[in-house]
Amino acid sequence: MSTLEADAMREITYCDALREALREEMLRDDRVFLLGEDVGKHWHGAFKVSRGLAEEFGEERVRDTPISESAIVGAAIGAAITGMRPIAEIMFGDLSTLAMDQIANQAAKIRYMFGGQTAVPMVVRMPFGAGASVAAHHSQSLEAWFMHVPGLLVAVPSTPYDAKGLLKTAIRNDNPVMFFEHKLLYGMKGSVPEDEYLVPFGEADVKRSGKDVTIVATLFMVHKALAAAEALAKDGVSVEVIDPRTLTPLDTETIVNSVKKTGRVVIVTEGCRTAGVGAEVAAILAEEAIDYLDAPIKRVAEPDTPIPFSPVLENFVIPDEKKIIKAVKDVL
Amino acid sequence: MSTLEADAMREITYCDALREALREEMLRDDRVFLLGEDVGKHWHGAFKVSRGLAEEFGEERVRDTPISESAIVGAAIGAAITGMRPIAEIMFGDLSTLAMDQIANQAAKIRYMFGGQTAVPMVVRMPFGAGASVAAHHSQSLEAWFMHVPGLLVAVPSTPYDAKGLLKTAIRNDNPVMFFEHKLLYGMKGSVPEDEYLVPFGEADVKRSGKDVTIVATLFMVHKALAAAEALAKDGVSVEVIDPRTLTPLDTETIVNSVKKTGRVVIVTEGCRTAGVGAEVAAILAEEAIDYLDAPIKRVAEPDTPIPFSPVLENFVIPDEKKIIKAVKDVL
Amino acid sequence: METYPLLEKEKLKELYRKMLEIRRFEDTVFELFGKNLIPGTIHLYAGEEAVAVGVCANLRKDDYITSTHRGHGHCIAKGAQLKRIMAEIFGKKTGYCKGKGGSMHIADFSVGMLGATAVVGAGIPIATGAGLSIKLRGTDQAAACFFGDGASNQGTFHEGINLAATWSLPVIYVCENNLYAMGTSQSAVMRIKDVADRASSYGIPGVTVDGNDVLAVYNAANEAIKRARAGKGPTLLECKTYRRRGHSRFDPATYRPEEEAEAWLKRDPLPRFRTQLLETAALTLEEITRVEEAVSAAVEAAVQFAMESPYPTPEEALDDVYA
Amino acid sequence: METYPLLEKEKLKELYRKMLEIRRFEDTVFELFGKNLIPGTIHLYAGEEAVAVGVCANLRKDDYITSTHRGHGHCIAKGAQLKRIMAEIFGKKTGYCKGKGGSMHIADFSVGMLGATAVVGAGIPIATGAGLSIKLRGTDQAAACFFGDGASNQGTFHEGINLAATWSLPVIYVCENNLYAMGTSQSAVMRIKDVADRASSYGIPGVTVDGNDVLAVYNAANEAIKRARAGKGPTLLECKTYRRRGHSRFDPATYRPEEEAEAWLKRDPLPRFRTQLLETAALTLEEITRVEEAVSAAVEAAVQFAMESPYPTPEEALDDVYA
Ligand SMILES: Cc1ncc(C[n+]2csc(CCOP(=O)(O)OP(=O)(O)O)c2C)c(N)n1
Ligand SMILES: Cc1ncc(C[n+]2csc(CCOP(=O)(O)OP(=O)(O)O)c2C)c(N)n1
Ligand SMILES: [Mg+2]
Ligand SMILES: [Mg+2]
Repeated sequence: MSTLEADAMREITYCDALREALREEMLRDDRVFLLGEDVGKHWHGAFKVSRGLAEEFGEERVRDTPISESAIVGAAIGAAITGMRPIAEIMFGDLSTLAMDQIANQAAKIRYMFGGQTAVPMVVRMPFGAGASVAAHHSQSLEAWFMHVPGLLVAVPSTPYDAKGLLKTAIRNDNPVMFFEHKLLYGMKGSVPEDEYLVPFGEADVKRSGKDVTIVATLFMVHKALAAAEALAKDGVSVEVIDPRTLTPLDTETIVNSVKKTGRVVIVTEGCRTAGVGAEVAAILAEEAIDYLDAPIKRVAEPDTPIPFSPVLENFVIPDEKKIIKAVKDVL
Repeated sequence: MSTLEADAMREITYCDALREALREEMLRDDRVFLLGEDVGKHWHGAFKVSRGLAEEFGEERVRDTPISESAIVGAAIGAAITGMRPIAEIMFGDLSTLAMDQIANQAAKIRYMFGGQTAVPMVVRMPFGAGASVAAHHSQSLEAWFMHVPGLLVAVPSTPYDAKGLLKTAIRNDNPVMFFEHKLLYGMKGSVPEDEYLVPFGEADVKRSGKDVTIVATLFMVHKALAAAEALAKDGVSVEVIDPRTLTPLDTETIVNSVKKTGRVVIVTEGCRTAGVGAEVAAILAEEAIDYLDAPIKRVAEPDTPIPFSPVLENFVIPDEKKIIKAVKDVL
Repeated sequence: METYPLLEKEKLKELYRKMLEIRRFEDTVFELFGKNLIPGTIHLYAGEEAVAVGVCANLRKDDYITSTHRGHGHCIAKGAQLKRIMAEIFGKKTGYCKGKGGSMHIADFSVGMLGATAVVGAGIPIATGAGLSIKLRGTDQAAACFFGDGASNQGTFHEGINLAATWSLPVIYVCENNLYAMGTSQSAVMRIKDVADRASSYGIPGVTVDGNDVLAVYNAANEAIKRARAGKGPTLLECKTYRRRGHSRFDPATYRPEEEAEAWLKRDPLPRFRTQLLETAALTLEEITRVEEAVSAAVEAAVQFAMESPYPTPEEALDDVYA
Repeated sequence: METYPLLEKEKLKELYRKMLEIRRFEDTVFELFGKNLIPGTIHLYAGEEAVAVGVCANLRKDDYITSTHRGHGHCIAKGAQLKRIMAEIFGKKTGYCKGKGGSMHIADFSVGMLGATAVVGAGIPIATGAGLSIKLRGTDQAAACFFGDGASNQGTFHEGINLAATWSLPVIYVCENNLYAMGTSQSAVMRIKDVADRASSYGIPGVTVDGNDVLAVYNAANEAIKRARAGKGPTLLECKTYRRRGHSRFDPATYRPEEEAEAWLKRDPLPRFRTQLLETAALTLEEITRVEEAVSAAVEAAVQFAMESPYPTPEEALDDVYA
């Protein structure tokens, strides 16, 4: 079931949805615990995702750490390979750079290097994305890096529904999952069922059906793509919006089939353009669907600059409805 | 002038060519100095690139460091923004993960964040690549990550000629340059002029001209591509081999023009396939040359696994002549 | 009251003026932020003025500093212009970084302020590098590196200071220990009381001072910088201090026990130094008042400058990526 | 000779046997490597046997260790099988990691050997995590984390140990100080003599022992592990030792001053312990000889097993990426 069909349900925020996932899984499985900077009772995480959890589960299971990103991820790994199921929070995704060895060389490779003797069931939650005027060190989108690391899974929820369902799946998964949250989505409301559900990895969600152009979009860009699609519909252009929901595994089939149907594709992601997520999607299509493409592939992404502070500048670099509409018109 | 035309010159190894570049630039400019683990007189770098330099320039300018990758890069940055031109060596490129914050958040962004007040003229030299049976932590190729970071330049020399010319250019460049050396190339000999020369950034080298298929290849893969081209020539297939030499800036024009001519392209790189260098090249072609493509784009890369230790396994994952030939035949 | 080396009157006045500039500047930023005139987030230096001012008063213009997310005070203390700092915080084109950096990323290379990083601890090895550069160029400059108690748990602290110690670089590492990293108290994330004790891991001196006493800071920094310039290597200088407000934006800082906060806030470095100046007759009330008036005017002028300055044009976002 | 708690005869024999197993194993690997039978590179533990054996003799099978690029000795000391270690080093399918890991990445989860990392210092926070897991699960297990003097300059050392100290985790951090990191002597990269002194940065005990004296190591580790199991938190245990050969492969280690090398090589932990056993009449010559014969046979059997084992099939490279 897609988020957009779920109109009848209660509406909660992305932030609340994530918290529900954490809480339910902590109730369900004693091995699940949280660690990170200020995730506990004094702050509840920079975006308040863990509000109430330290109070409910105690400080043993909701652990404030020193500002030590390498040790946070390393400790999660050590716990994961000895029977626990840690969920580490890195306060801003940009700071994953400080833990890249632990993420990319240790968590991702331990199972393989050791011939399958162990697994590393852990989740690293990280807020990413631009748009909050917090400049170059707090605004990046680095999904592409993690897609380039075999052994990691990468989840990119765009709605409260997906956020909850994917996070629960991530926690139950036996591999290290890089879980990307977009900082502008935390406050966004959406329908989320009361009953338990999971969103499987590797299943894209068609957030809007259409027949003229396919847009592949992730995270906050899904909403901008939907707005663009709505506007384009008024001009008689029928846009299909596909949200991969996980980048590893990537539901290539749904994307390729959509493009086979529409013959045209625009890929909309944050993160700078070069060697970003859009490059991989474009490459797959160039390999698998080139005969169906009636126009060049278009990528809409951030230009190759750091994210600037001033809203005037920042708005210029973040993809928006207008840029998406222009790209769609370019491929029509 | 391309390496391959330089037959009349003296032959030296890639390692010696790099050393000559370091030495010449250190002689030329007092501000240039080296730092890194065991780059000095006791070891001369893991691959002996700095042999003789500590002896010639002294330990002040060829500095052994503790095993502290973050501090090595951070110190290089601090020196660069206060008037020096440091060359940092990270003993194995896989360990750049330990310095990713300093590289991607500091070196790359300092100029931009500070509104152009300063520049960060430094080089980070790193050996990358598989094939030496040194397993998952000493065999990666992570070029794609650095391409995805605006503010960095990325050089990928495949021959002694290019190695020397690009390194000299890198040292004189005012931006942070990530300089990738392939560990299997150090011992490879090639023609290098006695006279000073530079290889400009952003100019691909056509390592072999052809008309039926374009191969874009980097680093060690250039040589495998050339061998494949040679073999294919015997079957009457004319292959053009393009070596971008720098990935940032990328000479899109030469690649696109070649593909416009041949209509077919195979991209051959190390590094795992997903979201790798090949993805960006494919995406550019899907955007700019789709109407000229007579066949799907093909990427030949490492599969999405860490690099295994046992030679049997490692040979299976590294792209080789056979896989390249197969890919070329697939697009014919 | 301890005794300190006698400072000239002009120097004392300068210390007071700088501290006050920071205080007024920060109070103004807080207000303007509340009025939605400042985008993003802010981390104010109010309460910690004695640290930056006490340290930087020992530095020459050609000496260096590196700074943090809580950096306005460092900029002011090192001699950057209030108006261009304020303009940057507003995201204006006339700001030090043309609006690209904002509150967390101000730099003024013309006064040796090498910039603020918003990655906690990331400035530490960079300061080490500035020290290395000084050593290689053979000048008698020095560098001061500011960071928090929280930052002292980062790997970069360990690597950066060890490297400077190994090479005897002219850097002083100034830990602004305000007892908290966001909502996390120091005691929850390390088993030691004084961060300065970590100096022994690197074989360098570690000194802890009252960071709310500008003369104590001045004095300790003076020693450390003398050592640095003399080629004797780095010092770890810990200054115990306290934020007057929350960590950022609207953080009410309820995690700080009331008695603790009360006790610390009473030790506000500004009135304390003011009283001291008057009691020791170093400055007259009139002189002090004149400083206060001048500072108010300067901060007001800075706000006006920032308000009236243009925003950058959107396309400028594409500039300054490469040299 | 110092006095140590009286160990049972069987325990003493076990210590000697394990040390000898490591020595013979490593000497054999060296030879085989020279004959091009082993791919890649090797970092031998010969000379440092007393450390791994002295520490691991205090550990139960369900306790954990983490290891390094110089890890064969750790594996053997923790109870992994010689033949499967050797097979891994050969890149064979019967190796612990099915040939995927090789010399630098051996693990045997069945005996609590959580694996070797080739990234210097990367195992330190992972050991912290194993300690955290023990604490959360409420068992009385302990974890030992091996790393070198060079590794103690990595940020992970600082972050990983500080975290364990903060949470009082049952981990002992064993610094195998062999005075060099590749060609770099300790004195060239830190200003302190004893790495154990860094413990004070974390408010935990730091102990330095003669790492070539297996009973000294045993004893110090015993204390530390008792503390750990009792919930009193981590210890930093530094064992001074020396490699018998170069860092890796064909490194002739000419950077080590001759007198230094000579003095240290004379203090070889193996003959030293053997003499001690005989002099104190703990074991008879005959008993010792029997151990020596058994070890030789075991190492030979390991080589034979490795030689006769099949390589993995190429396609197996694609397995084990995800669980
Ligand atoms: C490496 C890193 N981790 C986390 C953060 C988020 N963060 C910003 S400020 C801060 C607290 C810093 O504490 P401290 O170093 O004591 O400085 P203070 O804010 O108290 O001046 C944190 C955790 C960050 N910016 N960088
Ligand atoms: C993070 C990192 N930096 C550099 C290297 C290259 N390297 C491998 S072993 C080694 C020396 C390690 O020294 P030490 O920690 O003292 O251990 P030892 O080899 O002496 O046992 C170095 C620099 C590495 N593997 N990892
Ligand atoms: Mg603080
Ligand atoms: Mg060592």
